[in-house]
Amino acid sequence: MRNYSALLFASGLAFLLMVIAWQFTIGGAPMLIGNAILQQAADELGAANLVTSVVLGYRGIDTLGEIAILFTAATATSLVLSSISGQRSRPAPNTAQSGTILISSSRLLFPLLLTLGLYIVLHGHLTPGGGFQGGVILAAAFFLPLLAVPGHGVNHSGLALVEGFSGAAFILIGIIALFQGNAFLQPFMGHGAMGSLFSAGTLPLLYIAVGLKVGAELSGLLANLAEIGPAHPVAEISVETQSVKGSAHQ
Amino acid sequence: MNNIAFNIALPLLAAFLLPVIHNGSAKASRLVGPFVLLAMCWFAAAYFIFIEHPVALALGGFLPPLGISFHLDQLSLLMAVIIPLMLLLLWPYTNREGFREEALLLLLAGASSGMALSGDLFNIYVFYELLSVASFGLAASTHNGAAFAATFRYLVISGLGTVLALTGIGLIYTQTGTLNLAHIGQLAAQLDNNVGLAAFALIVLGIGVKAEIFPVNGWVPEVYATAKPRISALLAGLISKLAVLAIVRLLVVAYADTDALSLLLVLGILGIIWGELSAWRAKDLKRMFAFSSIGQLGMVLVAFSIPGEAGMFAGLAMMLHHLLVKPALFMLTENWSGSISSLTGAARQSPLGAALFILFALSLIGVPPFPGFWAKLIMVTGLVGADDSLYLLALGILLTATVIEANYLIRCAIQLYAPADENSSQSAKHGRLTLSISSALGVVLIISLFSITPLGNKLYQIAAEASNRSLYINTTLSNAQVPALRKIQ
Amino acid sequence: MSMLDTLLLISLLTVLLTGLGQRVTFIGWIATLLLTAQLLTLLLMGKLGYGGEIIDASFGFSILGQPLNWRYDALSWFFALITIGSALAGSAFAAGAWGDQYRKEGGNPGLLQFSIALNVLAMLLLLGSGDLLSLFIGWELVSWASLLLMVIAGGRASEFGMRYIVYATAGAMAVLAGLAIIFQLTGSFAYDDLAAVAPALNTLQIVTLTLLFFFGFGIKMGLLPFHLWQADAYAETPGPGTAFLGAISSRMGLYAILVVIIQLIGLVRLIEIEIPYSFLSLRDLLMWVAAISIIIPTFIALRQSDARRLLAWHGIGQGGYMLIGLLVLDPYGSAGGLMHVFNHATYQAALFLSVSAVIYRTRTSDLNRLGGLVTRMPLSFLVMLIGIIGLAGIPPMNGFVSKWLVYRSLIIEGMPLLFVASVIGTLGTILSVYKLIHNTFLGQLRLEHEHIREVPLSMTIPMLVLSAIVFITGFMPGLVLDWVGSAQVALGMPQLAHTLGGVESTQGSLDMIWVCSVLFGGFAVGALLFYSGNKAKRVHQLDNYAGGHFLTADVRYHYSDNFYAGLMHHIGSWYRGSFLWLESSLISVVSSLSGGAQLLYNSFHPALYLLMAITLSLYFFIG
Amino acid sequence: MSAMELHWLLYAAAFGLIVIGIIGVVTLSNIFRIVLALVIAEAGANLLLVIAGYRFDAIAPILSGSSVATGVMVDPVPQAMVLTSIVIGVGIQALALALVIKVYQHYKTLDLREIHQRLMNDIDQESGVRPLLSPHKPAGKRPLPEPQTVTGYHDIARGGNE
Repeated sequence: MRNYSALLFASGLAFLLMVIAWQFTIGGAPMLIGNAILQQAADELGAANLVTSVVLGYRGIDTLGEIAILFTAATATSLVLSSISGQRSRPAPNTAQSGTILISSSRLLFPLLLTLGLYIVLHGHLTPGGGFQGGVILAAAFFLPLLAVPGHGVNHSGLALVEGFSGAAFILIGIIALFQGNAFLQPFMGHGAMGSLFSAGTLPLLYIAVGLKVGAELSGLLANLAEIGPAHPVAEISVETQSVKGSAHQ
Repeated sequence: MNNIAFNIALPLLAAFLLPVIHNGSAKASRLVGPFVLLAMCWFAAAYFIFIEHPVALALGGFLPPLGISFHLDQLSLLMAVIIPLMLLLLWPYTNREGFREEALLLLLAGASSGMALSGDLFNIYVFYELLSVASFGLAASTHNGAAFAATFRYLVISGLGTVLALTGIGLIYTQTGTLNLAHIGQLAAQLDNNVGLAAFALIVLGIGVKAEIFPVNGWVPEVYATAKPRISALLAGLISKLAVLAIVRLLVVAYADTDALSLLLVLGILGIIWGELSAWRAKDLKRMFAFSSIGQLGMVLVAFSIPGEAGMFAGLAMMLHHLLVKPALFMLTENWSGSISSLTGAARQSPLGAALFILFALSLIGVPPFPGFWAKLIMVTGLVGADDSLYLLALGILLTATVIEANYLIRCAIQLYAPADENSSQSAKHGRLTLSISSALGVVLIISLFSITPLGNKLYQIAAEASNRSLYINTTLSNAQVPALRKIQ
Repeated sequence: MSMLDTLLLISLLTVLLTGLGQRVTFIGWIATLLLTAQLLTLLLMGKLGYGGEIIDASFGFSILGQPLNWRYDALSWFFALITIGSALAGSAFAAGAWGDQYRKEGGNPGLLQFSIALNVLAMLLLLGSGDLLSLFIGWELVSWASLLLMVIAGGRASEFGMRYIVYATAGAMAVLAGLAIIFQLTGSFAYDDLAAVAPALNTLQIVTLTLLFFFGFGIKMGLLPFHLWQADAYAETPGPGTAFLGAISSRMGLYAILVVIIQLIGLVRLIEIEIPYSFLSLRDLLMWVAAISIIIPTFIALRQSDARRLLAWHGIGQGGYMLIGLLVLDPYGSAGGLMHVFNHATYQAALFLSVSAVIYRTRTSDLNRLGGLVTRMPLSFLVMLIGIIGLAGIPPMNGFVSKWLVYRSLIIEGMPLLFVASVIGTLGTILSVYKLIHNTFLGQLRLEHEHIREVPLSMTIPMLVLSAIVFITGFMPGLVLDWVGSAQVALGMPQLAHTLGGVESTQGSLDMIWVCSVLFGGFAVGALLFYSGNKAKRVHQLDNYAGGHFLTADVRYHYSDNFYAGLMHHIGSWYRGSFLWLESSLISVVSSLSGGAQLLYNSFHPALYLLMAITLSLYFFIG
Repeated sequence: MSAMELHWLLYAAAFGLIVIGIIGVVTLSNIFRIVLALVIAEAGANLLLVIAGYRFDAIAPILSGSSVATGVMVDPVPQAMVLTSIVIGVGIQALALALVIKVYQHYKTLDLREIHQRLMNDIDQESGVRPLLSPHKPAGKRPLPEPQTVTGYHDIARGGNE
């Protein structure tokens, strides 16, 4: 019954959304500010990647909010996952099940991923990519050992330091801009040569902060989720999923 | 030395560093939060008092509509002052559990300030999300199964709401090609069509999840029943108002003369009916207040849907009154969490608590001469003045709902003063902190009772400014300033 | 600083002192003293009662641009006199022995005095209101202050208080809606603006406003069908409080109707408005509501077996007389209605106090468990006797005069059906007050009451003073008619020409001094015959015979259970409790709606409603 | 494929994803799958944002060397927005998963229906209100509720008037 009404309303929604789509002007949106940014961004910010100009320049506050959301999610997650006593049953590293190949290749991949991640972070203002993308790769680098060896410890206090200071660095760069006589988060330190590594003022610095922040947050998040412990293994959940699926047909 | 960006930057910075400070010195970390909130309060108040407004500040140094601008008029600055004050009041001073909750509260403070001040649609959305995530964490901080389940359900509704709001923003962007509210307002003619209105509906229902708009408020009773009273007070009192304000801004600037008003009106009417009826039958205080706050927010929505200044005035009056009363009532549930029938004789154990309950209940019902009455009077005259049969229907429903509200609130009050029997719970005494929070709000209520006229005049001025669409657009698009650090004389 | 300021200040002082001195044992006397001071201040303003200038309060507020003013005219003064007088009687009654016993039983006499003082203050503010907004504020203050008085007894009283406040809020909300409409029409809450605009209003607006205000204010009067709350709530209030509430509180509705509907909107407009498909005008409809409010509560009173409830039901019925008289809009009717407010307050307070005295001694007000107290409590008996004669509207007490005026005006104005209705009401009144006095004071004395005594002086004096007023104003109604005449002038109605003894007019005259002289002459002849015969022999009250048989004291021969069984055999089937049924079905409707509303929040899938809402609101715009 | 057809396809895909996601959230009862459905819906919204800035035959907004655009570029603003909203989505999903795990730890089930039932019972119990009888039939392996007297319904009938 519930499913039928849900489907009914959802099909109504789909129909209405299609009606909306029908009324769009063909050929894309007006791009009012988009065009203006395409014209001005290079002069104002000196970053070859215009998306970066938008992310860190024109909409820098959004980005601040965004890393704050990641931080909030990580904090909330650890708040949720921490039991009241503060004790977390961290399992001992279990290398027996992993096997040599897995462990060695994860060790092999670690520096590669680290390098790639840093590269992408550093070239965020020049090429596709940037702090977020690079940060995710960094997180993957740190998460890989955890996948290979369940129970592999993660240095949470270290992560907290990185999290805190990279986020603080982002804001502090913004505040320094203020003391330079600019607006909050306004890029400064000159434009440099367009397309070179040291260009676009503080944008690369901001991106480094973002990259570190995202990397630390994500690895923290993933590690938190992974450390729930063997008392409640993922396997059990998936078994339960099966049985629920079975009962749904009854 | 002042810059409104500090109101965002400082709490976020403090939250980022709080774990680090906590590792260093737990005691120092406990001081950070209140200090930052005080500073925020000062910055906002300084803008309110010393600096000419309304003004639009291009926060990142890029003039609107390209960059993000903050719109500082009396309304947004008022909210920016109220937010840290409210958080200071509801701060977990006796919290021994750790720094995470404090960090979340700081993030909440930053996000709320951002939502109140921002003049950019997507920026509002980002802060709204920040606010959501922080509130999920806070709602789950009770650490029991019920709280987790309730928060999960809250998160699912909220997440879908996010998707809808994002879709709405996308639609607006496809129609206008801009994100700045003032710029959108300038292009409002392009939005007065199916697509534009659909975008409005999507945003209203998306953000409305936090604003407890009917019917997307299924999470309200369960979250408020499981969260700590402090958190419920914060969510019902402050956060819901910010979401409402975001909707109202969009309404005033871009959809002032469209069907959007009637959508809000209809949703508001339904909210009143549903909320008050449900509250009538609630058997414990927490859920009663939860339902009643749904009803109250319905009233706020109805008030805002009155066209013109009258609507803004009525809406602000109702909103600020609820902002004051509901947190106090929620705080009183701290030790009155049992069923209402077990509260028999609780007035003996906590006489001040019971007296405060009566005070706030009377004001909520709208008994003269309490401030709630004046808010309701403004709203009622506004509704009659709108001169439309739908608004008269809303008036009838509002008044009937008040009768129902009086019924359940006074029923509780009488229960509190009834002689104790074997049913009554043994520990209905309030903690000192709880009582002082509620008393502080009570004192504010009583002070405002004696200064209704200046408050009303000020509020009318604020409302007139906030409902002035061309002023908003001109301020942002013609007079935006790049805010360097500035000294206050 | 005007006299009005002084009055309100003393009243405020009374509230503060009684509020602070809850634990002081002689708080009752302080309250009595302060109320006396209020009465004196009011008497110093006595020129108002004889056509003096309106007295303005020197303070005034302006809230949100709306001025709030207070002023007293003859009408306010008249009502204020009754208010303070009945409060003083109640307060004095409660101050002495009654209060001590109340405290011993776990009550808090200080709280009672505080509530009475608070009620007085609220009513004085309401009576002085100089614009609609202050009228509404005063109205709400009175409503909530009486709630306090009703619920202080606890227990069942709070249940009835709860019911009261729901009715009262509903009424207040109707008034609020009316106010908002007026504000929309005139742009202010001032009386003058409304009076200026009223003639230009169209029929729909008049009807809407009248019905809203009549509903709102009528609830407080207990007009049908909103009468259910009153008797229970009043009856459960502690004795002196009941006297006060019964005497004046429900008259506040009448006062507001007088000011808003009769004075400002204008009765003439109501007479012009015909109700489609009927012979009635809007005014006639209101009069019939009043008439039905006389008959039904009176006959409900007939069935009560609790003395307080019986009286409380009569309070509703007598309100109908006042309203009907005022709605006639001729000198006789309006004078009768206004005078009845005064008269009713005096005898109703006396009656309630006398019942309280009985309760004080016997601990019960159950009419089936009393009887024969006349020899034990002769003064209380006297008070009740005078009171019920007044209530029934029989000469020589004051109730007769006012009812006579109302009847007279109904006859003069050619409303025979309403006249018959009022007379039927009086019939029921006579029957039920006889039940009251018979079952309480006459008949067989119960054994357990053999040793009780008259109540102490602190209680008898207020009762006796009230009874004296009942008699004197019946003997010389001109005293009250002076004030009533001024009030009529203040309301803009034609004044009734009167003398000290009554009315002297070509349309009908009444001289109570003559009536009383004849009546007492008759009594004197009877007494002469009785005492000259000297055949009476005094026996003990329990020394009884019936049919030659000696009756022991424990045999029940007193006919009090199922009183009026014969009458009830005929009219009993008319008592259907339809209004109770209406009320409970309303509660059930709200309850089931509420259950339905909660279903939404018990739905196990949180997001389904979001989906529905989004689809429907998109359809709202696109479809 | 013409520009028009492509646009249509893209919008249809975006709205389709949103609708599919919403249907998933509303009809599924396994809370883990609900989270996944939410992800799908979010993907749809993000796609909508991206195509809001899309132009047929345009290039990515990255300048090569010179500070002047060499051809038609797509709108960079929606791209930045999508970047933001993706990250927001990640945060919410992580939190959702943490909650799923916690809920599972406490209630030992992933069935939304049962979780809701338990949640309501817990709330009722904590607030000292007698839980009402379940309006749903028992499903799956759920243990039957404790036998209860029907007096619970009298409470409803009397409603708030007690």
